[in-house]
Amino acid sequence: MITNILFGVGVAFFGFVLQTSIAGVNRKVVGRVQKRYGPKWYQEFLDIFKLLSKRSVTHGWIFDFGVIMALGGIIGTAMFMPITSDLVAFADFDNFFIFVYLIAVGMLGMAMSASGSGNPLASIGVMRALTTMLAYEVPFMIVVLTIIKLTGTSSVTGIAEFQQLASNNWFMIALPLGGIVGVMSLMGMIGKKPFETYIAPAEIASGPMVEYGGKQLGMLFIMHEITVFIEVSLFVHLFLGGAENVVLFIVKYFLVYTTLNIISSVYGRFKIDQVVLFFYKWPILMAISQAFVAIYLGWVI
Amino acid sequence: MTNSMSNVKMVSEIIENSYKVLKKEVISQYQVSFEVNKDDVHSILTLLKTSGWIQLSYLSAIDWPEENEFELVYIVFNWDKAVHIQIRTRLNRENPVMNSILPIFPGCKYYERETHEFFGIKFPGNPGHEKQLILEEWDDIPPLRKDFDPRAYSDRKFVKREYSNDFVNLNGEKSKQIAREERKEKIIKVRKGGRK
Amino acid sequence: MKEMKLFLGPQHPGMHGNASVHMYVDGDIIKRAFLLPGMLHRGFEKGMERHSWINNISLIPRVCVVEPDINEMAFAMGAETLAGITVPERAHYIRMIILELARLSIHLMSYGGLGSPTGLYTLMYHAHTDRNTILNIFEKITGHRVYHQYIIPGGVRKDLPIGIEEDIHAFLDDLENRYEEYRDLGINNPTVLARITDTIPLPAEVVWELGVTGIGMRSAVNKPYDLRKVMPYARYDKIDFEVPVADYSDAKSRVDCKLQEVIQSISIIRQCLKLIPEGDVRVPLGRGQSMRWTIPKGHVYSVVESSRGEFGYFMVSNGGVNPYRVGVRGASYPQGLLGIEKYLPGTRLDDAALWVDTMGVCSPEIDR
Amino acid sequence: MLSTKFTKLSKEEVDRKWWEIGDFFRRNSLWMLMYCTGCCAIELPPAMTSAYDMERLGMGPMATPRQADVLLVTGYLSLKTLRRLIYTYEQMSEPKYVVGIGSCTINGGIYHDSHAVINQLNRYVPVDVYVAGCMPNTEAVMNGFVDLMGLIKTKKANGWKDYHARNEWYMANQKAALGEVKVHDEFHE
Repeated sequence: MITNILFGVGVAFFGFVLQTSIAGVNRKVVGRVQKRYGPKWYQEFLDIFKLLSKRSVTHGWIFDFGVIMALGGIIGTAMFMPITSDLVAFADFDNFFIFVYLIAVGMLGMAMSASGSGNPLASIGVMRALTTMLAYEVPFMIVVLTIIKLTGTSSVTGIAEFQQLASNNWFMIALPLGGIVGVMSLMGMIGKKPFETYIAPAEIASGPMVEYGGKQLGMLFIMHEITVFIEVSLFVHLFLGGAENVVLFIVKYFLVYTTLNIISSVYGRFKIDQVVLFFYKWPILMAISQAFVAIYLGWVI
Repeated sequence: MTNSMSNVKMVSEIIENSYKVLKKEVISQYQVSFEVNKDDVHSILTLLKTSGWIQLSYLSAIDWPEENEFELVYIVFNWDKAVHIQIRTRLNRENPVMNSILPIFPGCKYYERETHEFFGIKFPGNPGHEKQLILEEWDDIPPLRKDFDPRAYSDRKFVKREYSNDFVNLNGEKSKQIAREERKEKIIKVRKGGRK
Repeated sequence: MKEMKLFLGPQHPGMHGNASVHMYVDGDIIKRAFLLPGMLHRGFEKGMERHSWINNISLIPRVCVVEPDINEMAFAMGAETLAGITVPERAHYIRMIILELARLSIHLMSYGGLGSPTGLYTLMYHAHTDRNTILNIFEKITGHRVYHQYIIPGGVRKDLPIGIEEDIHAFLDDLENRYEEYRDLGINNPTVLARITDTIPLPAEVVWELGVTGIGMRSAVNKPYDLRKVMPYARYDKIDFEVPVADYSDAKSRVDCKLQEVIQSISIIRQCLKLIPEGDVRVPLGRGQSMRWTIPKGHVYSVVESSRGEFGYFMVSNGGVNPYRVGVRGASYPQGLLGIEKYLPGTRLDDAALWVDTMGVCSPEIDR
Repeated sequence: MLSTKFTKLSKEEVDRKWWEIGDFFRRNSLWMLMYCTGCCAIELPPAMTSAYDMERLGMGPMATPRQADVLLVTGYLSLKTLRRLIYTYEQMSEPKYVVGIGSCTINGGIYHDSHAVINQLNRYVPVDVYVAGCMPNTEAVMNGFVDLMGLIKTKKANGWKDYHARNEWYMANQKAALGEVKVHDEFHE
């Protein structure tokens, strides 16, 4: 048990280091899109440690407790994340629904803390974040439930291993419409433009984070990095066939994240009602038709 | 393109036929100014608005303390017949009041408020024109009046930076001023034949 | 539901310059909005009364920070009208080149500024880089990047440097080549289009009421009401150019007009470089006593078409060394103060920054 | 041969070492506040964007004062702005630094005799680095930031400590210039 927990914390730490380095590299990539050099690749680490080295102010205990709850909840979620099919901390508990429920703890912690700051912009940001969540979760869930129906298991490693069998394609290819929906939802999940509405610096001054500074912001940054790690690796496992070894995992992870970043760098951001309309229009239609085609007609490539 | 000089002539006819013009200046082919009585301003502006000068470009005041008067300036513009018209009028400086032209040109709202703030001219009929717009917690006479001295105000309120010496020589070279003074001393010394 | 008060500025990434929009919102919808100006008030009009006509040349560019050259032009034109100076032909063309380069630079800046409220930062990076090239050209011509103090009463300060034509042509060619790319990145981008189409329309009837000029007006009333056409100054009457117009003024058509003006400005600069004659660039003001240069008595209101509309200087001379009174009509005064008060209510919180950007609200010229 | 003996450091020593480590991170990741207080802010977009690319130095714009490390006072400060600037400065989390850009922050510059513009910034908030010029080139602005990094490295950027130590003096100056520091926004509406 102890070894399992230690291993899980190790996974969370691995996720943090991996995502932070890749985010740093991605800042350079986006910099090249914008005709400039971009920062050092380890700039994200410097930023986070700088924030942790600063003094911070508090706005009451809910404000502080929410941040700790968010970080703890996310680390707890990341502990269940498989890296390859063999590298799993809790071998039988890597169920998809565990992630769905546990990740909500972190999100709620952040929402609670942001509302505790008392800044109206933060509450608007939280409201927008929850609305966005409501928008992207529905099509994503439909697609994932289709996958679960097809594979007959809701274990993330089980789904990954199913795709690694010689007779099966990755679900990105097997369910092309569903794959596209997955990419769109992933962009919404990790807050990339055009679905960045709840951060929106020019409108609501970075939304939920508006009152954070110093150590709390640093912890939120760590939380954000681990959240992105969870969401992108879920995508890798569910749609891209998981990974046989760690190197392959890192390569797939890097490709997914960089592609999303490059797409995101040439788009503006939607308004919040446009986000909801967008997700409830094409992605949900595509997801439903994909489910129908795959489950009732059995047409899987 | 219509002949712009004829536009100026047309404007002059419109105004001079019906109102008493104290002074008329044709400044350029696109601009003409009329100085009129205070009571005529509203009806002239209404007349101009109906004859096409529908844009209020500028509204402000000039302070003439020697004559104990404020001069109000209204500038209107017509985009089809390109002539800027200045309508100027004089107010008493002691109790400057001018009825607002808000019903004629709604765009004057903030111009009048600003003029009140900077000159102290009252515009009855413009709600809220007495609130401050640009300045905040101002504690002196309106700043654009001629008898307001910004330097004195600044000296009183804001501390100037004091320089113990006029410059700092970073390179270790002698400055020109010191070199000049040394040269002068040397010349005097030579002139006096080495005596002190 | 209870109204909540939010601030857009003075410290806010969506605000251009140092001004504050106070918004009372209900959910995301703005119920009431006000602009709080005055944070850039420096007492300019008072300061100008305290300096001589020539000293003022160094003061005036600082009225509007992003577009200093129109100030110099308006001031110089007013002083010339009062003093009856005829400017040499070459100076007129140099002035036009400078003014149009400045117009290019501010249009690029404002088009890049569209990136901030819509979140398209790549556009901002590209546009600001091109603007920086213009600033470098300005540095070669005038010696300064931003505040040039180049257009003075009686002409321009000195002649164009040798070989600057190649630099300008190279930049214009580059910009023209990438013009379509710019449109695709910004105004043709589906996500940006979703944000700017039908955003904060400005009806044609109220343009007059507010006194809005410039692109905001032209895109509403569908007529070429541009001071360069209506009452040509410098030598704009000898240049062949069009004024882009539209019949429905939302954020999209305003940005579209701006981009079309970029093309027109490029063509104007090209024509100027072709037509520019040889000769003097300034007439001397008095003999060796320009610091004591006086101007005959008079009131003059001199106007220049800026990127935001009619920009005017009301100048009064009493025959002395100093101007007696200088009043500045900021081009964005109507759309900044009245426009925000009348047109933001009813729109969404997200659109406030778009109004500030597309109408070109420039706070330094409101505050002075 | 190096001694492997463990010598116990005093508490001050430990604090100092931690502080130096923190300084390394702080100087390599300076987040500035996007607050354009005056006209020198027009030289910041070239510095931020591709032409000079401030992000190479680890600098970036931040949306709110809580998140920022550096407050850029870009040019003249009218009284109205000074009120809001003091609010902003006090909201920032420590350690915080102030860069005064332009001559106006040093001695009032071209507006030295204006009725609305203060003359000397460091009487109201502590300033770590000044960049002179009206307006300074982008290179000068960037150089100012590099100077600030050097000052942090040599532990000379202590303005925020000074604001604690001489708080009464700063408060008295603010009061003398402003009358009342509190912002009353209601008067406008």
